[in-house]
Amino acid sequence: MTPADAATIVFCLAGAVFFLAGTVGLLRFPDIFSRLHALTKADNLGLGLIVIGLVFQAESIAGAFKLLLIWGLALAAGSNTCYAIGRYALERLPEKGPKEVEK
Amino acid sequence: MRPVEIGLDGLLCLLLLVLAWKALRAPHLYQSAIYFIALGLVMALAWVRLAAPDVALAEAAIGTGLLGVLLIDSLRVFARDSKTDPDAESEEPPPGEINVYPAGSARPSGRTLPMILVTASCGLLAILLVEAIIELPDGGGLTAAAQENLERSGVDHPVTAVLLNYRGYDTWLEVGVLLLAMLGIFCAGGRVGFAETRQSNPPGHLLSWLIRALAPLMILAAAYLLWLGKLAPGGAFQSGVILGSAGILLRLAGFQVISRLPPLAVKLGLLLGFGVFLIFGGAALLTGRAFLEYPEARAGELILLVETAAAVSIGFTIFAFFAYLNSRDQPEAQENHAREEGGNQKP
Amino acid sequence: MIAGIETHQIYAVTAGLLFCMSLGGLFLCGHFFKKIIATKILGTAVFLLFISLGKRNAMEFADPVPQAMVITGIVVAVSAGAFALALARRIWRETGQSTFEDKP
Amino acid sequence: MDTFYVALAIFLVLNVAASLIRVIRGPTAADRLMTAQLFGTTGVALLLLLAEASGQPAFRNVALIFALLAILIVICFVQTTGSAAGPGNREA
Repeated sequence: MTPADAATIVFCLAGAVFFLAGTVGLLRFPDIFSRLHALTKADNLGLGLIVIGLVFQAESIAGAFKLLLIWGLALAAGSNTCYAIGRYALERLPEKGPKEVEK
Repeated sequence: MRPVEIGLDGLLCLLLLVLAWKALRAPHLYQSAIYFIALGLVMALAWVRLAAPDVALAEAAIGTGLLGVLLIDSLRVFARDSKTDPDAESEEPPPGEINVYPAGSARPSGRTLPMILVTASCGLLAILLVEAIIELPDGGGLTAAAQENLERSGVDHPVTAVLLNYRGYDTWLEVGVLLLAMLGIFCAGGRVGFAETRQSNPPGHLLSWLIRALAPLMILAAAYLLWLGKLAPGGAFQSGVILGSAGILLRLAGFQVISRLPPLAVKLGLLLGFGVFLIFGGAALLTGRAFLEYPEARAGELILLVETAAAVSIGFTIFAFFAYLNSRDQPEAQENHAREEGGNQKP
Repeated sequence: MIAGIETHQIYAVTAGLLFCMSLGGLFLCGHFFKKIIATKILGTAVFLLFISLGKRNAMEFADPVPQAMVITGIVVAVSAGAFALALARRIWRETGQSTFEDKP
Repeated sequence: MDTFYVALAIFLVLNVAASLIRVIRGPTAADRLMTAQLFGTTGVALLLLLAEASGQPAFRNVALIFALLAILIVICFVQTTGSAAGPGNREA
C-alpha cells in the first residue's frame, strides 16, 4: 500500500464518520434548527473529507481540480439551502421555533 | 463478481424497491414527492453500477432538478384548494403534521375486493416476469455494430453516434414530442406564453448572490457536456436539461431574464431544434442522400451544430414547462388570498 | 453460488418487481398525483430492465443502442409527466376533483 | 483499494437509508426536505467513490450535475410554498 492509498483511506473514513454523525443528528436532534446543524456537517465536512481523500488518487491536476470544484459547489449549495430552510422555518413556522425542545 | 459488489447492488435494489413502495403508499402527497425524488437519486447510482454513464447523466439532470421542481410546484396547487375539498383530508395527519399538503391515499372503504384482485394479479405477473427475466438467453447486443461504424459517424462516442447519426429519426421526433407536450400544456392551461413570477417572498442577498454565481457556471457546464458528447458520455439532452434548469433557477430567484425576452425570441428558441433537424434532413434529401444522413467528411461539425440547436431548444422547452405551470396560477392565487382575507373580515 | 450472480441480473429482477409494484399502484392509488408518480416509476422500471439487459455482454460500457433509446425515453417520459400534471391541475381547478371517482 | 471504495459506498447507502426515518416522522415539510438534501450530498459522495472504484472518471460528471442542481428543489420549495403556507392562510 502506497502512502497515497493510506491517506485516502484515512480521509475517506473520517468523511464517513461525519456522514454518520449527520444522519444520527438528523434522526435524533429535537428541533428543525439543530437538525439543520447536523445536516451541514455531512454537507461540508463529510463530503469535503471524502473529496480530499480521493484527490490523492486523482490521475491529473485537472481531475483533482474537478473534484475540488464539485466540493465547492456542494458547499455553496449546502450552505444556501440550509439558510433558506432555516429562514423558511423561522418565518412560516414560528411555533416550531428554536424553543421547542420538549419533544 | 465479488461479494462486496453484490452487496452494494443488492442494497441499492432494495432501496429502490422500498422507495417505490413508500412513494406509492405514503399517507401524504408531499412525502410521496420526497420519496420519488430520492428514488431518482438512487436510480442515478444504479445507472452508474450498470456502466451506463450517459443515462446516469440524463437521470441526474432530470431527476434532481426538473422533476422534483415540477412535482413540488404542482403540490402547491393541490394544497391550496384542498380546503374546498373535504374528501382530500379524510385521513388524519400524524400528530404535529403541518397540514399544508393534502392526503393522497384517500381510498374509500369497502373496496377490498378490487384491491385483492389487483394485488393478486400484480403478484402473479411479478412471478412470471422474474421467471422470464432469469431465463432470458445471453448474447446479442449491438455494441459491436455501433463500434464498427464509429469512424464513419463523425463522433467518437458510440451513444452520441446512435442518437444523432444512426438513429437520428428518434432524436428528431423526440424534440417533436417535447414541443407537442409543451403545446399540450399550453392547451390545458388555456392561454399562451408565461407571465413573470410574482414573488411571494423576495430572495435574500445570499440567494441572489449564489444564483448570480451559479447560473453562468451551469451554462458553462452545459456547454462542457455538449462538447464532451463528441468523445465521451455527455451530449445534447443533458446539456439542454442543465440549460433549462439554469432558467428555472433564475426564475425562482426573481431574475426575469427569460420571461422578458420578446415572445418571438422565445418561440424561435422553442422551435430551433426541431427546425434545424428538419432543415438538415431536407437538405440531405435535396442533395440525394437519405433523410438526416450526413456527408461523412463533415459529419462531426454538422452533428455539433444540430446538437447545439437541440440543446438550446430542449433548454427553452424545459424552462417553458415550469414557467408556464408556475405562472398560470399566480393571478388566481392572489385572488384566493384576497377572497380569504375578505371572508375573514366579515365575521 | 453467490459468486455466480451478475450485476445485470440483480437489476433486471428488481426492474420486474418495480414494474409490477407500480402497475398495482397505478390502479390502487386514487389521487392523480400518485397515479402520475406510479406511471413514472413504471417507465423507470422499463428503462432499468432495458439497460440491465444491455449490460449482459458489454465491454467497457453498457450497450450504446439501449442507452441512447433510454435517454430519449427519459426525456419523453418527463414531458409526458409534465403534460399529465398540467391536465391534473386543470381538472382540479375546474371541478375540484382529484380522483377519477364520482363524488356522491 | 476498490473493495475499500465499494465497502464505504455500502456504508453510505445504509446511512441514507436510515435517514428515511426522518421522512416518515416529519413533522414539518422542511424536515422531510432535509432528507432529500442529505440524499443529494451523499449521492455526490457515492458517485465519486463509485467513479474511483470503477476507474471511470466519466462518472464524476454525474456528481458535478448533482452538485450543480442540488439547490433547485429546496429553492423551489421555499419560494413557491408561500401561497399555501403563507401568513395569509395561517391567520385564517
